[in-house]
Amino acid sequence: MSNQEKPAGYDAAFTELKSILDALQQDEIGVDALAEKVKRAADLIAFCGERLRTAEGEVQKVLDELGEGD
Amino acid sequence: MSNQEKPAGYDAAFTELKSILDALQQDEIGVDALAEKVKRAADLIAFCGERLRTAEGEVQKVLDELGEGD
Amino acid sequence: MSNQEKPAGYDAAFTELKSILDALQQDEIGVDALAEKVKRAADLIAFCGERLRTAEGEVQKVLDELGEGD
Amino acid sequence: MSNQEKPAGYDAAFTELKSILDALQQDEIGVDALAEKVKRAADLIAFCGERLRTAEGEVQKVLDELGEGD
Amino acid sequence: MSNQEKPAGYDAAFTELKSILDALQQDEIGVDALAEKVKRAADLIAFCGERLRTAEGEVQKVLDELGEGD
Amino acid sequence: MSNQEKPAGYDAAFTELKSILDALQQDEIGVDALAEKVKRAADLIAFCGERLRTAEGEVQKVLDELGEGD
Amino acid sequence: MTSSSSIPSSAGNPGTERKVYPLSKVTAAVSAMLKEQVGSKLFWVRAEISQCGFKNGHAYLDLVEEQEGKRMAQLKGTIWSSQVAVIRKALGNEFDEVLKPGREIVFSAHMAFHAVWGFSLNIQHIDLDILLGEMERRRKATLEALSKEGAIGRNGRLELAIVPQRLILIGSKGTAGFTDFLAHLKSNVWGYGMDIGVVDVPVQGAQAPGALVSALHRAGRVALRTAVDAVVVLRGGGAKLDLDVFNDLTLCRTIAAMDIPVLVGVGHETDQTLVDVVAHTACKTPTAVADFVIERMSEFEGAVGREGRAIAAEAKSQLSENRGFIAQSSTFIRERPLAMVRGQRGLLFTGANAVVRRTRTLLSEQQNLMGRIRTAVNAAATGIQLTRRTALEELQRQLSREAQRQLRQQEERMGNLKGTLALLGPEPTLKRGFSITRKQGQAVRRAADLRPGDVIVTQLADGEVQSTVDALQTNETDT
Repeated sequence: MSNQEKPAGYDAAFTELKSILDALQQDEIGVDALAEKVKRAADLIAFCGERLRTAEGEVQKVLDELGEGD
Repeated sequence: MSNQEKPAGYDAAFTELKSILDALQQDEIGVDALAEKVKRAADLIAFCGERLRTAEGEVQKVLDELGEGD
Repeated sequence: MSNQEKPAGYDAAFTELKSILDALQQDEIGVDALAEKVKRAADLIAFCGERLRTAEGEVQKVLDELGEGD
Repeated sequence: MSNQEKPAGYDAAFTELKSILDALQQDEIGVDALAEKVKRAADLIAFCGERLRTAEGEVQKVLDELGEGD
Repeated sequence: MSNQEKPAGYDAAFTELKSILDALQQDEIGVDALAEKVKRAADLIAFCGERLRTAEGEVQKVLDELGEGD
Repeated sequence: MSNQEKPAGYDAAFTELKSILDALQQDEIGVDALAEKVKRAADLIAFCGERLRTAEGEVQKVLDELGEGD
Repeated sequence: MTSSSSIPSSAGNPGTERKVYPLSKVTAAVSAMLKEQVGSKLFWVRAEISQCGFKNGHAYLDLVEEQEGKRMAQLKGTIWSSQVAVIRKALGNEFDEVLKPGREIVFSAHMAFHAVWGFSLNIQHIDLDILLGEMERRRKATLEALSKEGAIGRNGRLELAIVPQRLILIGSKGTAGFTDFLAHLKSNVWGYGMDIGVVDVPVQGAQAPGALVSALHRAGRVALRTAVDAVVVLRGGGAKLDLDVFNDLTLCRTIAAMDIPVLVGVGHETDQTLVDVVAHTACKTPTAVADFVIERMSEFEGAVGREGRAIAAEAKSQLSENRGFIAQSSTFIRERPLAMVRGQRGLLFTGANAVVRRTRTLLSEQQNLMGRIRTAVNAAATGIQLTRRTALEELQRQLSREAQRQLRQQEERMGNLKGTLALLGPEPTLKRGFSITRKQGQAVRRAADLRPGDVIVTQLADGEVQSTVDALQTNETDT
């Protein structure tokens, strides 16, 4: 996996994030890579957050519309 | 089944809707697909609602008929 | 039985109406068929109502004539 | 027996009338046939009434002959 | 016995009347036959009544024809 | 490994440091080399400390940014 | 009487010398002869009266004797007025009936001859008893004969027409009985018409039986040509003597032999005549015969009426039953079909309502279901989002935690390493008093490596001391 690439989607991002975190928890990441990994994780979190917000917005919009249809 | 297609009918729509709901409730749907699925569900619900209204209209016709026949 | 055909007469229509009602009560009809069935029922009810009015009118006419003949 | 024919006589008319009334009583006549049957019954009643009047006239003739013109 | 024929005489007329009454009392005849029988009875009664009041002069005629010398 | 070279990174430095300390603890190093080794170790420690601080700073920055993004 | 007939025959005798007498001589001779031969002697004579007239109280009769219609003798008879009174007294009521044409009488008489009026019988008494006695005797004999012949009851066994309307009336026109009979029939209150043929015959006198028989035969012939219900033989009231006609054997035989019922009305009060015995029906008077006939007709009409009324009643009752049924049918047909239509309308209404209710229920269920699904989708979507957000936040926290932990751990390790290094370096040893001795910068590990005089630098904890080696001493064990 190319860490620097934009993730394919939330799920891919989340999976990557989880693997980063696992690696962190397993102490598999050295200090040299740490900052970079954390950065990547932060990017992924931001990406996921963004995606969540977008999805929420869309869902809310759909639900709002659906609600109006009553 | 192609999600984007107009459903064959209420029953087909209902079945699809139920499978979406199940998937949602089973957490089988990722965030990426969520909005789309919800949108589809909303469309299906709207479709079903429309169908129900049509049926209701027919019922009203029966009632009108009954009213006249008195 | 072809639902869309004009019923042969009151009795046929009433029988069909009853079978629709039975099917409705047996929960044998999906919503897709429901609208159609209800529409058919409405048509049948209208047809039967009309036939009853006609029959009543004719019977009344005959009875009026009979009354005169007494 | 052809319903539309003039009955052969009172007895034939009576029998036919009785069968129509029985059928009516047994609810064997549907709405479709009702007016026609009632018409036939009315005709038969009129016919029988007429025949009875004729017969009563004959009886009266007997009494008249006997000088009992009551 | 042919009902429509003029009765042969008082005896035949009376016998026929009696047989008509018997038939009526046996309830064996419908209204059609009843009317006919009663009509016949009226005719028979009329026949008797008329004949009883008719002086034919036939006997004297024959007497005259035969002459005294015979 | 060239002891005198600047270490490739924290992890390399840490490894060298560890090996120096191991060697020291195994009494494998003579007094003559000792000072040098100790010096090298001290240099490595300094390097690592520096690197840690840098990483810390970077991580904190990333996390701070992430925290703000919430 | 044979002597009187000899006069014309002798007078007509040819070849005799003609002597002519005046008529008076003849009458005088006849008168003298009669007087001499008969005188005033009374004779009993039987004769029939053919003519009877009264003049100045005297009765003048023409007397005849006939046999089988042939006149055998004829004489004048006179009853002088004085004798008329006597006879009238003797006969009483019968007088007028006896002295009339057709009557056979037995009387006592003188023979009388008058020059102008001629021969006559001067009647003194009329003896009815002789006639009646003879009559009775003959009647008995005849009855016996008839009885033997089986004539009695024969005609009576014939069946009389139920309506005896066609009659042959045998009687004497103009007699009271005849007229009464016809008048009675005609004036019947029912208005019955009769078909009567009349045969006019004398019903008294010697020729009466023959005439009656002949009339009956005629009636029989008529009956061959046309229907005849009965023959009526009539005789009005009259003298007992006249009844003898109706005891005539031939007449009775004829009546008995008739194929038509014979009704008789021979007026009499007590005794039956033999005609009454042999006839089908005997009535006392012609009027009674008329009553009999009319009554029979009226009875018949009454019977017809009873039949008719019974027929009418029976028919009425049956018709009334049928009328009732037709009325019921009419009521039924007025009510039932409309009730049926109303019933059907009710059923249709109920059915339609059921369709509506059921459909509404179904639709409402579906709508509720849709609502629930929408809520569930909403909840699930929201839940998913929340879960994801929570997870993400958790990850973020873990990331922060782990990163910092990592850094802290490294720092700690670094610190430890630093400590270890400090312990492992020479300084702690030097501080405890150990020192490092170097010669030309090289640490001296063995004493043997030194030579006295070597300049050595001794490193102490807090500095270095430069010295020169004075002496050496080695430890053997160390090698």
